[in-house]
Amino acid sequence: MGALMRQITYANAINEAMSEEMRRDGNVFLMGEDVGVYGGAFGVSAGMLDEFGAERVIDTPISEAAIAGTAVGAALCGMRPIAEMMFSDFVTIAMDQIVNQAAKMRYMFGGQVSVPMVLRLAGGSGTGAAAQHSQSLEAWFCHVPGLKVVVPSTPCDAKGLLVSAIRDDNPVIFVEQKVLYKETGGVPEEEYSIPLGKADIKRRGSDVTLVAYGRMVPLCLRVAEDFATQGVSVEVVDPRTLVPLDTETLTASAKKTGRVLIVHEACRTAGFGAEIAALIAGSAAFSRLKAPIMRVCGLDVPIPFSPGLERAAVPTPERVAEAIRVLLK
Amino acid sequence: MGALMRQITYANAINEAMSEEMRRDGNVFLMGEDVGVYGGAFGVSAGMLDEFGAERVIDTPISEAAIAGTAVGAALCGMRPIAEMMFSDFVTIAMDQIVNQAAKMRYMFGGQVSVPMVLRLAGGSGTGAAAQHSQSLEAWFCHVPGLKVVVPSTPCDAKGLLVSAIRDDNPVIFVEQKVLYKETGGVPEEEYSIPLGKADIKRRGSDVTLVAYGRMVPLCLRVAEDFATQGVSVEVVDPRTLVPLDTETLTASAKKTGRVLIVHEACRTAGFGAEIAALIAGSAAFSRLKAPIMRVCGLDVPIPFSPGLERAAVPTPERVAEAIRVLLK
Amino acid sequence: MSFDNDILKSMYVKMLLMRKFEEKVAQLFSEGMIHGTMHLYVGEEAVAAGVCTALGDHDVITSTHRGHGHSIAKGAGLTGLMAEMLGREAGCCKGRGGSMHFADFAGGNLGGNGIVGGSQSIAVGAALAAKMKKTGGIAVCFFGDGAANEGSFHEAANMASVLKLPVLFVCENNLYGMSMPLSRSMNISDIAVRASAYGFPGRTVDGNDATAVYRAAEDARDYVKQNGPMLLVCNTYRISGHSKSDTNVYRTQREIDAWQAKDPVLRMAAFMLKNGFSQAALDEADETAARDIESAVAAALQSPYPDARTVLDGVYA
Amino acid sequence: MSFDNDILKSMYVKMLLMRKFEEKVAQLFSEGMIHGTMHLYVGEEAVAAGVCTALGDHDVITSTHRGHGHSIAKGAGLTGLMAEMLGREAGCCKGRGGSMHFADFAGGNLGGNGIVGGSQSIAVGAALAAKMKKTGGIAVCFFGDGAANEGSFHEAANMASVLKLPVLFVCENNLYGMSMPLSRSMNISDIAVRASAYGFPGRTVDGNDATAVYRAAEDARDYVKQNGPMLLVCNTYRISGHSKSDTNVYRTQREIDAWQAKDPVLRMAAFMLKNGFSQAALDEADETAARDIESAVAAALQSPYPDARTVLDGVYA
Ligand SMILES: Cc1ncc(C[n+]2csc(CCOP(=O)(O)OP(=O)(O)O)c2C)c(N)n1
Ligand SMILES: Cc1ncc(C[n+]2csc(CCOP(=O)(O)OP(=O)(O)O)c2C)c(N)n1
Ligand SMILES: [Mg+2]
Ligand SMILES: [Mg+2]
Repeated sequence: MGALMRQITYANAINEAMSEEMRRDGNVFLMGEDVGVYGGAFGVSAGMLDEFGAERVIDTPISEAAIAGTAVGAALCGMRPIAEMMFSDFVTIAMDQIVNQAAKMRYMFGGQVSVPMVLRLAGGSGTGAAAQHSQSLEAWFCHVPGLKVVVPSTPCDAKGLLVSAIRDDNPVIFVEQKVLYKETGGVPEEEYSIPLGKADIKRRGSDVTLVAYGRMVPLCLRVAEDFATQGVSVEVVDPRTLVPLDTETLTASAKKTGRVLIVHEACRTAGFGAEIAALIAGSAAFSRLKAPIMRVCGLDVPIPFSPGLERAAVPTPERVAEAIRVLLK
Repeated sequence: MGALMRQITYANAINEAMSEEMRRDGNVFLMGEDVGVYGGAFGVSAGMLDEFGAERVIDTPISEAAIAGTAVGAALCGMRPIAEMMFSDFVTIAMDQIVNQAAKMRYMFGGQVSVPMVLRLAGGSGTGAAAQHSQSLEAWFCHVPGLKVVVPSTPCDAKGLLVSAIRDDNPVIFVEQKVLYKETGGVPEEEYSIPLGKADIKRRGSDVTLVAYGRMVPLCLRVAEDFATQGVSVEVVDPRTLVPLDTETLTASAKKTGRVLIVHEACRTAGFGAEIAALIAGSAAFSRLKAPIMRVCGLDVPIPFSPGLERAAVPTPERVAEAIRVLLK
Repeated sequence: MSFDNDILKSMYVKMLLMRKFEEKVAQLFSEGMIHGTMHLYVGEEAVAAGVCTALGDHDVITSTHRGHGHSIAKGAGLTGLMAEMLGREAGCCKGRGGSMHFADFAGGNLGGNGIVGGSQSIAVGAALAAKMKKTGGIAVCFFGDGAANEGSFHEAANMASVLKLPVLFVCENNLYGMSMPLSRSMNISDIAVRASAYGFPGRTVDGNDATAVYRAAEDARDYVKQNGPMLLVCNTYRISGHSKSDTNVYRTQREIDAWQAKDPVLRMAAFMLKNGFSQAALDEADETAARDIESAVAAALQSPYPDARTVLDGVYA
Repeated sequence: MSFDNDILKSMYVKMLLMRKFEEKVAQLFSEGMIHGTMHLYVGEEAVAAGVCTALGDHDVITSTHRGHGHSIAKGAGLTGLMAEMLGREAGCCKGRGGSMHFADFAGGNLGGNGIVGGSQSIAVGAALAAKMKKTGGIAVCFFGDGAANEGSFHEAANMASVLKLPVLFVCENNLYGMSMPLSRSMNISDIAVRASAYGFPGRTVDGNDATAVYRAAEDARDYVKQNGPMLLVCNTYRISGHSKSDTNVYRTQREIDAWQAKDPVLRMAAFMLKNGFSQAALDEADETAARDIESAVAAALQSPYPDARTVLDGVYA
């Protein structure tokens, strides 16, 4: 991104994507808890009520199942809802509507209909919100055919991918990263979109491949810089969308470096990193691997409240660096 | 199992485990929809209402979230509830209680309490019940620290593992296989239990390791027999409990044969097979592998109704056999 | 009160088709031609017939696991439905859905649902779309007495109320949710009371009387268009077992017989005879319906099973 | 009506402790000593004090995200609570839970809940256990006006009703769920109406009057023990912002001021003065409470942060 590009926050980038699409398409609207005058719990929809009015920026009662279901019904009838779950953890209440309804309707009804909706989830730890407000649940949705799953790591990606998600004719789970909301990054002034299903090589390298998404991308990039000073060339691949997944870019990188480390904040067991590892272990890249595929993930523990524990529960730069050193041995 | 052992169905085995534990421990009880006079949608609790009465075999309204939550509350207060979700798909309505409450309470409350409960889910396809009544969702629960996850493949395992699940002080997700309910197998007369976290090598072999659980175990055993006639020795390892997972037995088998095929009915992407593949690819067994790790799983598709499509959506003996042939090449 | 003859006829034909459709599928099931299970609507036909006949072109419905009647009443093609039961490519859902997932988006049926309560908030969303798009249509949500205990009902009813959306909640109270009698699944006897928790009206009607249901639905539709949601409880009875695996241990044959005597199809026929229709006209309707079902079966059986190689097609748009 | 002096005193002390506890944590938060967020109960103290003082030893409560007051009223140790706020090992949850997850199982507090509505069916389960174990206790479920719109409320209320369980649902109606005023989150003005949907009684009380809450809770407890569930709605107001990130854009300062004038702690003090307590006695209670909080803070600050190496301990029993 050019040095002259304007810098805006991840939250603003999401706001811009929603607002631009709402200007462009009268069928797009936003609904959720406190998305109106409050502007969303994290300020993501600030100002949107003023611009679009209460008919298109809809504050709902605290009823996550009905929020999701209302979005599904509206999508079936020609609208393009964006529904927000204030914290991703609350999606546990809305799983039927997402998994049994939205994801399956197109197939189950023989292609009669599509369900163009976006469910925005604020995910992840790092804010001291503890076990019920800090989860990273993207792997669940990746395991549900019919859904697409996006986890952006930068303001630029967040905006471009959300535009595509809104325009997509399928239900898209858009997992935002709470701790990135206030982070800034370069975002083009002009309209753009980023296609779903295309990984982005955030840093090119030749010795080892780091696959990371969401807030783990900036963390991995920092670690990669450190290694660069030691003469180790680390490639950082950000899949950006987990479903559909750009397996080609991932396996190409694995083939090139022969060493793969997967990093995500979600807890390790049955996390999406397992899928990435399994894909590589089952691919043509397998024979080019010089070391076992490693994962640095969140620990298998509910996110604790106390700050030191909370930090220890998710990947740290130290754990990532240590894994790289093991891989290089 | 000895030839003289009595043969009972998978459903009866589950019934016996519940009944025996309810006789043994006054704190154990069963609740769910139609578990009483109806005997459960699949007849699993037939006769239990007569023996234990309506106070301990509790028919509930159609309220899955409250079924799970009531079980959690009762468990917190010294009971040992067994709660049934008639079809595993309905657990989507109860996810908050399982994921945010049951799984996290012990840790989140600093060890003050335990949540000894069993949630029984009837899972899987094969009955023509279509997209919303046929899912295999075990991977979700494996991704939630604090839960244990069991998927028995035989009547004997079902009984012995359910006894352990009921006696366990943690919330256990017990995924039953609808198409196995009427299958019979040898089950000891005398009381026994099978510890959670111990894999069972259902068939010993030396050329290739099949890791399979649930209804895929009998399928894989049949395929293994076929290969035996062709002089190929197939080992079939049934982890039985996915969390805790007996990684030792799995990696030992992988080391021994050097060829690993993972088979499950759940759809492939982000299924539990990915975790098993990732574990092996990240373990000391990695360097002993003679071929990429393969998976034969359910396709990434909602389970279709039409019988031919339904069969095509999940692993067939042909697909398993084909994968074995690829591995042996 | 006088009744338009075309409306009577239309309702009667729908009821005949529902009954004969299900008699046929029960037979095909027992012959091993139909896979899986099914939830028959026998005894409840007056509800779907009465409600759907009162609807207009822009109105949509959401249906349930017991949705054959809703589909027929809302006008879906019989061949598509029969072929769907049989798992054929010509099915309304190309054989992918089956009995619980009949849908006809062109005709305003947003689909059956295998999840009890699963469609309640979907109807709310459909009503929201109607409001935003100013179609003038309403959304009708069919659901059972058992489904009224799902949290989804509460959330959907409240959401529709505060957003003032044109949703007509139609509770088909057949006195049981599977084996659970109403008297044990809730501590109220009139489900319509629940509407007051959301600040909208609830009304109860004899669900075995198609004309009463029709009038109530007509009134309710007018109300809903102007004012937002309403609950219409139709008291009826499921004559068939819950599903194909039901052995009716939870109720008495006497009770079933008593309701059989109130068969809504016979009742409708009697009403029509009293209101100027001839027996010959009714007989003709009966024969036509029987023929329609037979030709639907014949056409459906012509259709091939889906090609297994297409199993992955159509997951995504 | 006369009131037992010990009860009055006990309620007043609880309210003072709640208020001072939260003043203290707000201060510690602004000093950067507390991580995360918190939901203050300022203005609502009469509810927890009134209800919990009416409870017996075998009674248990489930709490919410706004649970400091419930914990204190149910008698949890102050050091454990303060240490929990501070994320210390001496916290009631060893620093693992934080503000939203105060729990004291020994004292009958089954824990706060970060999920709005998350504890409603848990209370039902606790009541089921009490019934099965014949403890004679009841389960009290605190929840907000906003939580009354979650499906979990509906399911829990109905389940408790049909199983005839001793659950007292206490709705703390503070007129807002975050930024959403009651008037926009439901189309009824008296939440107690909702009880009728489940066939049990609902009653509304002035939630800023601790004595009124106490008497209502006492009556409700008797009722619940004999008959099964009941809903008690306590009308009150949240003086503080919803959480630490709230800038109060959704309400007027005037409204806040008007409720501030009805401060339940001052009101309780006035009542006590009228009922034979001296100003000196009140002052002493105030000072004692302040000292108790200070010493809780001091003790809590003595406690170390949990050792990061123990992060994995205690996930499983
Ligand atoms: C969420 C969910 N829970 C349970 C079931 C199993 N089930 C299917 S139909 C049924 C009874 C439904 O009762 P009601 O709503 O009264 O409808 P009816 O069958 O009487 O028409 C049950 C329990 C289901 N399909 N979905
Ligand atoms: C399931 C769920 N949805 C949303 C939230 C976010 N949230 C936390 S408190 C709150 C408002 C709750 O309102 P109410 O129940 O009235 O309780 P109050 O905060 O007013 O005490 C919201 C929306 C949550 N924590 N859990
Ligand atoms: Mg019913
Ligand atoms: Mg409130």
